[in-house]
Amino acid sequence: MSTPHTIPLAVLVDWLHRFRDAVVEKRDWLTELDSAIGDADHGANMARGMTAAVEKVEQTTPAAADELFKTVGMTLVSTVGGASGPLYGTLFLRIGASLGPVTEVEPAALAAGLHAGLEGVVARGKAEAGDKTLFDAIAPALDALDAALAEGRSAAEATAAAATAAAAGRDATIDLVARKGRASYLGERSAGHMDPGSASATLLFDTLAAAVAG
Amino acid sequence: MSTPHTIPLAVLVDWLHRFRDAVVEKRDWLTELDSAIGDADHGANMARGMTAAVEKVEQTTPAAADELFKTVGMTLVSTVGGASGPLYGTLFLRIGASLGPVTEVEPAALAAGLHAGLEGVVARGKAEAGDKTLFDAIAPALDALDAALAEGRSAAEATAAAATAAAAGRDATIDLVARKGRASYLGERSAGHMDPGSASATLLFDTLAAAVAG
Amino acid sequence: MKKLINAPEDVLAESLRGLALAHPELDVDLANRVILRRDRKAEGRVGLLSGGGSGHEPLHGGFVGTGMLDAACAGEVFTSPTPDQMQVATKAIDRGAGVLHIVKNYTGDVMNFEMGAELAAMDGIEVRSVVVDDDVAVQDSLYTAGRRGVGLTVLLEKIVGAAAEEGQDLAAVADLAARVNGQGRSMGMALTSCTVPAAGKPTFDLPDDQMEIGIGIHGEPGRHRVPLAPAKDIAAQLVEPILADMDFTGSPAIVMLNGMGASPLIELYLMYGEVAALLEKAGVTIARNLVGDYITSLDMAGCSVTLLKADDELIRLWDAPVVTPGLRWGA
Amino acid sequence: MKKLINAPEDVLAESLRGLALAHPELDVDLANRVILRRDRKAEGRVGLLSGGGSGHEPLHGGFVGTGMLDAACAGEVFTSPTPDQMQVATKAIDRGAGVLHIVKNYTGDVMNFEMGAELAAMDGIEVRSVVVDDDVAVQDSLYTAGRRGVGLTVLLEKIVGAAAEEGQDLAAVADLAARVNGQGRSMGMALTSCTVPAAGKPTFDLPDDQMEIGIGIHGEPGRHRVPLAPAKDIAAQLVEPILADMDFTGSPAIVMLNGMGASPLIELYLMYGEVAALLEKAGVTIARNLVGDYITSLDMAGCSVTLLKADDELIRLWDAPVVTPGLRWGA
Ligand SMILES: Nc1ncnc2c1ncn2[C@@H]1O[C@H](COP(=O)(O)OP(=O)(O)O)[C@@H](O)[C@H]1O
Ligand SMILES: Nc1ncnc2c1ncn2[C@@H]1O[C@H](COP(=O)(O)OP(=O)(O)O)[C@@H](O)[C@H]1O
Ligand SMILES: [Mg+2]
Ligand SMILES: [Mg+2]
Ligand SMILES: [Mg+2]
Ligand SMILES: [Mg+2]
Repeated sequence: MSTPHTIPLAVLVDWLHRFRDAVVEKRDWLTELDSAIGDADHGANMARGMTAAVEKVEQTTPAAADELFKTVGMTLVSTVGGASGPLYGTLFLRIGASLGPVTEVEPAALAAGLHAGLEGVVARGKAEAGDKTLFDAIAPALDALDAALAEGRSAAEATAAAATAAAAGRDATIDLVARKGRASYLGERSAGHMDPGSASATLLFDTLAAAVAG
Repeated sequence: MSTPHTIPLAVLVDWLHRFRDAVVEKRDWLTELDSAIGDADHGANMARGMTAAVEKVEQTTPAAADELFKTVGMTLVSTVGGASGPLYGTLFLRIGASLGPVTEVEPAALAAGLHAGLEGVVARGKAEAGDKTLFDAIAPALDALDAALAEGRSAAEATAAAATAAAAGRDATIDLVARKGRASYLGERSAGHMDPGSASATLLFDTLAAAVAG
Repeated sequence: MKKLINAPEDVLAESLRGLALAHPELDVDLANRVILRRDRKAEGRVGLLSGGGSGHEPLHGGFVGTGMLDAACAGEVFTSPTPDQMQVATKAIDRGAGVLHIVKNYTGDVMNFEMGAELAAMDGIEVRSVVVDDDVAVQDSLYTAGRRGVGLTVLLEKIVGAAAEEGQDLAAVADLAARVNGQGRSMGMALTSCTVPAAGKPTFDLPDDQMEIGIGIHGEPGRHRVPLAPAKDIAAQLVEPILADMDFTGSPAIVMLNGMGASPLIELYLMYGEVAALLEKAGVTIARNLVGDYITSLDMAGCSVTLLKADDELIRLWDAPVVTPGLRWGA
Repeated sequence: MKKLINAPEDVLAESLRGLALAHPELDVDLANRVILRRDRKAEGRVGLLSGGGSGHEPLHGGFVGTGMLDAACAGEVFTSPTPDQMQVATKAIDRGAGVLHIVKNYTGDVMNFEMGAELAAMDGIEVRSVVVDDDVAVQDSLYTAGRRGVGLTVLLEKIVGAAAEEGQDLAAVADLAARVNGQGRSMGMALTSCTVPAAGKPTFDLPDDQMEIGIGIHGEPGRHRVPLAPAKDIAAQLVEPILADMDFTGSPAIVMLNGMGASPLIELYLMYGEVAALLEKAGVTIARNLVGDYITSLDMAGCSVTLLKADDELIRLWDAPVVTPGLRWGA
């Protein structure tokens, strides 16, 4: 039975739909960010991957959270390629593994799942704080989420705080000199541009907050 | 001994210098004309060829008209290539053969030499009036030259009339649809553009008139 | 103008120097701008000479070698080489059996090669010529310069080169060349103009939403300017005029999808897929193909299609070994 | 955007279709986007797999064939292929002796190939990998993604391909790959940006009087933007950082002057002449060379230089027969 504070599976599915819509809508912007310091494909990559992932979810209608995120993660791994495919793929695969076969999720469990996801990203990509990657949006978002939940805030409030922190982390990537990913080849020239992966990761938290808010 | 009406060898040499200067100076214009309906090399071709020809003349200082024009003709044939190399080359070779080993030239003999040159051009290139080639500047120029000489006009007057007629012939190529040379590939699209070869041929008569006028 | 060059007037000489350094198996006469095979043919074999303006690389110098050309004369960019280059080259490659001149049908090339052949004849060398004129974009007529010589030149040089290599005599080689020329047709298009180094700017302006159909290989504008179209439509605009000009059904065809110089291979393969699909629908059987940059127009983006109506004999000659910088197989 | 394509999202599939039609000797798995040799290697021979984003043609699909790769996985334009493509390809080419993955050092390629190798290991196939990182434009460091893999990939695939073809075992082939990678360096430059089809416009703006030095092969801007310069200076800006990074004297070198896709061959030969002259002056002996488009960046104008410090053994493997669409000799 769902308590007022738990997040039902339908909301998680809605999150993924919203994330798909967001990366499709912001596709050109993500690509433009990637043109400045990368190879102009991040928008296409995320749009292609999330479109396929949501299609797969619609076809298979996973019955539990683990299956839902595994489906998304596997589809991203097998349709995206590039850096974002394995990274976002691993993120979702680990979220699924952490949540397990549940049909509703406590906010703290979701936070734990996201932490597991970020650990997966780090295991794959070895990024650290300040390397100018999607880590720099996700890590502060999770800190904010944890803090809000620890203060007893609602899931809606906590995910909104996470989204705000993600955006701040994303904006802070502008001044950074990249040390990981394609932007690192530019050396000092990478400074002054927003990291595209941190931008798509912020959309992930924006849409989570929107889905939870309903 | 030179009579007031004959043209000394030095004037013929001066003509060739002036023609070289003219095609070098108008090089970009000739190339621009050739860009519109050809392959953008007529200016480079004429400048390269006449620069080499005049250099050769300066090195070898031919003692008579036949040698002078043979030197120019041979140098054009061996340095220009393209359509203009054999055509201008043949023109000068035939002029030289027609004039013979003289050191001064009667206006009528020069006209006969130019006619022989044009016949050579036609023998090589099979152009007819209205084909939109250098023929369309040279032929009317020679008609005007003949007429003026027949009227008893001076060499200076007659060559000036020839230059005027060449320019008129050149301008008349604008409306023509090309049937010979590279512009013919454009079919109807060749109309509306001046033929580059008729433009360089007009410079040939301009500089002849200027050299004769002294 | 953005090019990997020094001074425009040095482009040809410096490019030939690089060719010579890159291909020690070639004997590049830098003074005369003639590219020759280092290991000459045996006595009694027919020599094959081609040449033309530069800017079409790998044509012609890149097709000098075993099984193809014995020599090529390089003119200035888009400018026919001169008769004395042809004289030098003809003399160098004559092995007592005469020399075939392979000439693309342009007024300048034809006139210069004619004079070159006259000079060679004065040296006592028997010269025959074939004038390639395969471009269906240009209407053929007795009263004009006729059709241009374009992509078919590559196929002809390969096939006739194999015949000369195996010892066919001058008459046979010249007849074969004429036969190949009669059985091939081409059509080209441009997405962009090229830039002649000495001119310093594009030969023509082409808006972003337009393309030129029926271009040659000298950066000249085409027969018509039409709106930019998808590859599928472009393929149709190239294939249809070729098939309208000649029937290619009933015999195996050799097909070339040629890049004009600045179109990347990923696009050329895509175009080949479209062209092959159209040909299949039209009942044309493709026996052999070439996809890539073989006869280019400097830095022009675009492509051309060439079809040659073949038979067992032409295919046999096509498959014969060839070792040149631009085409290589069988050895 | 002016390209010979239909819809941007179909470029890869349609280009692979054309490749398959043009090269019946290849077995193109259109569903999985894997290009394979049709005549597989004999049992007991090591398989060679490479792959990466598309847009670098002929790399990698054009290097599949006898004496080079057994298969290549094609990703979307500039996007690494996915682990399941690598799994399918690895399985298809394993002849019981294991498979070497040749990976260019990009985060995406490395991660996807790692996952692909994990999947192949689950299928019971022994996989070794070499990560090519030859681009001296990028500073190597433990704390960054390291140097990019660029032109050396071509040379490595050829040499290691010959070793696998002649029956060397997986350990030997992998060691050889590591050795070649350690001995090669590259540096590239761009006159223009390329345009990714899905992006629809140039990746970066580059004024008419500027060029980018130290670019990779994905249309990314380079290490610095400098004024446009003559070929001679460009050659120096490419050769000097390579020679500063590694000593190439004392051993024969294999040199590649590679075009980025839109620079015509006349310019590439000219650049090769400049590069060869600089190398000679620096005491580097060129034993073998390649000039042309081998690892491109869509329609980018520009070039790159690759040097490989060789020895008799590497030269022997280099000279061994190779039959692929992109490189062919000796057969
Ligand atoms: N090692 C890494 N760890 C975490 N994130 C990374 C790493 N490398 C790259 N990224 C992220 O991936 C984003 C680029 O993704 P994308 O453009 O889709 O792939 P690619 O770089 O292969 O073209 C970067 O903006 C960055 O945020
Ligand atoms: N058959 C011909 N007879 C006379 N003049 C010709 C003929 N063909 C071309 N021309 C002239 O040559 C000019 C072009 O010369 P040029 O550009 O130097 O050579 P190409 O056409 O080989 O590039 C044309 O403008 C035309 O006047
Ligand atoms: Mg990217
Ligand atoms: Mg011209
Ligand atoms: Mg010309
Ligand atoms: Mg990418």
